[in-house]
Amino acid sequence: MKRMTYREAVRSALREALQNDPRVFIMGEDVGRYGGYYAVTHGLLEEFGPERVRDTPLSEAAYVGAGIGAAVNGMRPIVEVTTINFSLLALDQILNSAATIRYMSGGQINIPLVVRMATGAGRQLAAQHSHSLEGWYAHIPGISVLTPATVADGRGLLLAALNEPDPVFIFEHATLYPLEGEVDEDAGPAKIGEATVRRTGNHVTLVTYGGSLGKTMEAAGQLADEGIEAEVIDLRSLRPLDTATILASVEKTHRAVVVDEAWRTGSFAAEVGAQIMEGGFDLLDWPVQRVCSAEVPMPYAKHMEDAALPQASTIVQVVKEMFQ
Amino acid sequence: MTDEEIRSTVLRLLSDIAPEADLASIKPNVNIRDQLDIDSMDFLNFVIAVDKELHVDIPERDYPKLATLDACMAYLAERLKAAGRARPTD
Amino acid sequence: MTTEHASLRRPERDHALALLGEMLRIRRFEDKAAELYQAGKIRGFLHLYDGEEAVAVGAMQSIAADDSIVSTYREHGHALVRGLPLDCLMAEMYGKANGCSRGRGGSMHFFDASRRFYGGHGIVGSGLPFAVGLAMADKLRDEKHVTACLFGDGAVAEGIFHESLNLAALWKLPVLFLCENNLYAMGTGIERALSETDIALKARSYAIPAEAVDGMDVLAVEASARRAADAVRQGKGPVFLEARTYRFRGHSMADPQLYRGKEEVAEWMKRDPITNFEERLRDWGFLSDSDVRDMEGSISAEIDAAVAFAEAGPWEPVEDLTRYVTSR
Amino acid sequence: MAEFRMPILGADMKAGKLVAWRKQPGDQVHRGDIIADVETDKAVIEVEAFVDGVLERTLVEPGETVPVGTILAIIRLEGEPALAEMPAGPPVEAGAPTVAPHPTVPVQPPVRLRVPEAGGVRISPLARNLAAKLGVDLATVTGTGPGGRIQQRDIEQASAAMARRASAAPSEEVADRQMRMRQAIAAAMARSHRDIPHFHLFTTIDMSRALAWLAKENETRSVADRLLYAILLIKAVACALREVPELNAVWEDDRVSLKPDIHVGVAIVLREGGLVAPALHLTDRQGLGDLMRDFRDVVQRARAGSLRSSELSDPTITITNLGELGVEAVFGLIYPPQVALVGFGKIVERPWSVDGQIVSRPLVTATLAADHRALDGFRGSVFLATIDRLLQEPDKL
Repeated sequence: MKRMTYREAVRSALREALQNDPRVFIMGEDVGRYGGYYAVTHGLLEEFGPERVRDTPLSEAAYVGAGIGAAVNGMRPIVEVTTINFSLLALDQILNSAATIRYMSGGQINIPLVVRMATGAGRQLAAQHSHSLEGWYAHIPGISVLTPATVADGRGLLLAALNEPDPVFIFEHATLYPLEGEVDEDAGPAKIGEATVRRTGNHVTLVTYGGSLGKTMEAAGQLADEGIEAEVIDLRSLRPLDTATILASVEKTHRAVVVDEAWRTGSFAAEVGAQIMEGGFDLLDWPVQRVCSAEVPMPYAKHMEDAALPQASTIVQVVKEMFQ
Repeated sequence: MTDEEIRSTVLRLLSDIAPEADLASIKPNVNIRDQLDIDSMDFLNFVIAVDKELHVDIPERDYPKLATLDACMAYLAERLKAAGRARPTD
Repeated sequence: MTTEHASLRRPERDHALALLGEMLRIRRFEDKAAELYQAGKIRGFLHLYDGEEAVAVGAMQSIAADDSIVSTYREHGHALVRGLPLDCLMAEMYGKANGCSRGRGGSMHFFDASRRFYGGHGIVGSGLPFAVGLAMADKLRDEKHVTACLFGDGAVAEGIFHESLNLAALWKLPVLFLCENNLYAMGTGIERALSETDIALKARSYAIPAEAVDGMDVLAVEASARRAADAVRQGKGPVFLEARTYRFRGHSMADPQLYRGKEEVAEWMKRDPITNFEERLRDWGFLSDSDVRDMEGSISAEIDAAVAFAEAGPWEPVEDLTRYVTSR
Repeated sequence: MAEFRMPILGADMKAGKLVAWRKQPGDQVHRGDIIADVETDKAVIEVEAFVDGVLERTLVEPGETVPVGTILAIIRLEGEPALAEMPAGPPVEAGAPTVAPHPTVPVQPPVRLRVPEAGGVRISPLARNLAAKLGVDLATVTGTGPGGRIQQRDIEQASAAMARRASAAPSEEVADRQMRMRQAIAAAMARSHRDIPHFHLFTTIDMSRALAWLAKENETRSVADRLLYAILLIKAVACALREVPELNAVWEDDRVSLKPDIHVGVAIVLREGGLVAPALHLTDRQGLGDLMRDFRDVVQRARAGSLRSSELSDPTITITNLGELGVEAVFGLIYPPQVALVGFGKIVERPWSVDGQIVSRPLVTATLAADHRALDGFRGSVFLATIDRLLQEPDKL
């Protein structure tokens, strides 16, 4: 095992991909000379040269579309769209090309494309730079949506994405990059579509993903001190969704809370809640609860941003109400 | 095991023997065998259950020390502490 | 490049001192912002204007009170010259409720509807169609207003740039497109981002009159901007100005500036718009040391008062979290 | 004096590594001069000073990583005297913006339907399923959830209460079973009383040797194999029957017929009332350990209501009470068609003369009810004396 940060784990997967597969190249804003908006690609330009670590102009629709074209034509591009906030400029390319062309072409064309982007709030970057829209992407059939929450998954899920014949979108919560953790460098790709139980418990099931895992585990710790054993499920992948693992846990606990940094209405948490209701109705001793962001554009001031975001204390409060 | 855990275990074992007895209203300082209509066979089964669950082998000469619920609790807490497995009530 | 002829004409002394004062005020404001960021008072992102002051000060001379301004996240200079109170900008960067956006926006998102300062737009290029819309409304109501749309060379690579210029030209909308070409889009130099680096030339391809101007010379910018604004005000459609300038600090506070050499920065600093203009004022006998001291004194007093204003400012009450999401 | 602190150089920078000093103590410093290089997650950044003065002293060495806000150096401002000694005290956290205490905004309550007050039972799906499975009548349950919603624990408590009520005041089919048992016992006892000319004998037996032996024997046994003294009584009765076989018989067709095997029946009180007396087969030939296991199994199955009918009809003699009823002596009725019934009172500590000396001894009263048609008093008394003798040599049982 080797201790490294989340950004180093992602970088080690990128380097391994570039070394092992000549079709792989990285494209994105300031991934080269600037060393990466979040310093993930730091050093790769010097090691692999400008052809395979390509700085792009600020043209999101163009370079995502180009990534799609290159993937169709035999390459294995890894496009970094800096943050989910800028990806909105490329949504048409993502939805109407990347996710749809295989189906529209009657199966003739597949698009082996990996797109990475940072996501989430919590760093006082105000409304335009703090979105959590993974749920939008998970709504789209034809693509996979991965949300690595741990250092090991930061590497493992990226390696797995590179084996997929169809587009994979990886969302890295911006607060995770400095996170430290153990990584087994010989471990190959992780498994896509499988949730992981990060903590077992019999009283309530906490379902979450990506940047919210840390807060959820913190809440579980506080609840344990008060005699409530929470089971924490890290989804790791929003599409495909591992509903079986969720229902198996709810069958044991009869109570479920979904923690999701997105806005409550139409959030991915709403989808998880619906699937629990559809698949586990008879198991429920309490309505499924959701802990999401307040439905406001993210304010700049720290105390306002903290109030808008789901916090460990919010999760603890919601769970305790289920045991009044 | 805290006192609370000992108490709930003892009550559960007694309820196995006397299922119809209303354990919630058991008087802690009155003889158990009278309150719950327990004969020597029942009491032996209770002793065997305590041994199986709490790993405390109660010799016959100690039977009188288990006459009431409180006495039984105190006796078991003592034996568990001696075996280094009891915790003060947190 | 049209620089020589404009700067030969000597401005009035008071006007020249005012131009210098405004540029110096921006520079000192950015300096204090950098200091407060490193001390943790200002958080999030901070993009400073050092080196580009001549563009804002020069251009804003021909923008009237009821014209509109659309800016980007590197907006401090634009807001100051537009007249947004310095102390409200400082409080906004602190995230206080007495900030110009109630503490909601921070450094990148100043707004002041009363002064038609329609904000810092954080997504590169996103201000362009916004400005086109403002101008369309003025045109539809026959208002002789100009909408000044400021943006950087990074925006030129965005699709929205081309769509906006075409629309403005097609419908002859009263937009003054002012591109602050500081040669870098974050860490990517213009020659590594644009196949055609002559941005004014690109604008002409949309049948928009366009000229480049030395963005380090406040008088040159002032002259070009006046011509452009007058043309726009006459309703002949949009005009495009490419101010070639340079930023002396990093893209933002966390920028190690690996993409450019120190000599290049040093070279451009020799053309510092403030020190050069100050020299010319001295040559013209307009400026004495005591003038400079007075100017510096009043600016630092204004800034110190602004810091105190921000420090004392109240935090927005958490109960107001959901206010202003919608109008109802 | 001005402090030069580790600057915050990015939205999520918590600490920085001082790479190098670009000014040395004693150097002039002007606002905007580069004073040091600091390394962040991203790379090395040149850090400027924001004051004019002289670098008095550096506090942190290149190569050290320190949290943001740590004092790195002291700068003596123009016109200030040199500093005599260093300011003591730990590096202070940067003037982090004083953040107002922020109460967490209450979680947006989901829109809840106003449930119609009357009628509709508010219940969770799990609770509804559980109620169906456990036969709990929802009308009898009050919900402890919000708005009175019924939850799993409400059903479980209702079901437990039902069970208690059922065993205390048995449900119909339990009541009916008890009634039938009562009728059977009534019929047998009436017939016994009517048809059997009982005669009754009793004797008092010193149990001290038996109990002493038992205490020693139990110490060698694990808890689960521990013996009750009742087993000694049962074995003694069984062995005594070998010597007085007439008691191990039944009266049928107006005559006594001796039984070849000895199956001692043992009367067991049922918790919800009533009595049964199943047989412990071949009682005299079983070791005490096997007998005890047999006895415990029979008691458990009797109380669970799962005795086989043959077990109830096999006994060739019955022992009742075994000291459990708290009385000293029992004069019961024989179970037809058997010809004898043995009763044991509770063991009582009493004065007892041994070799002319009065001592205290644990005594039990053994009684015999016998069918005078099958035997006479004398054989009965031999039987009781044999039991007494056998109990004085417990090791031989």
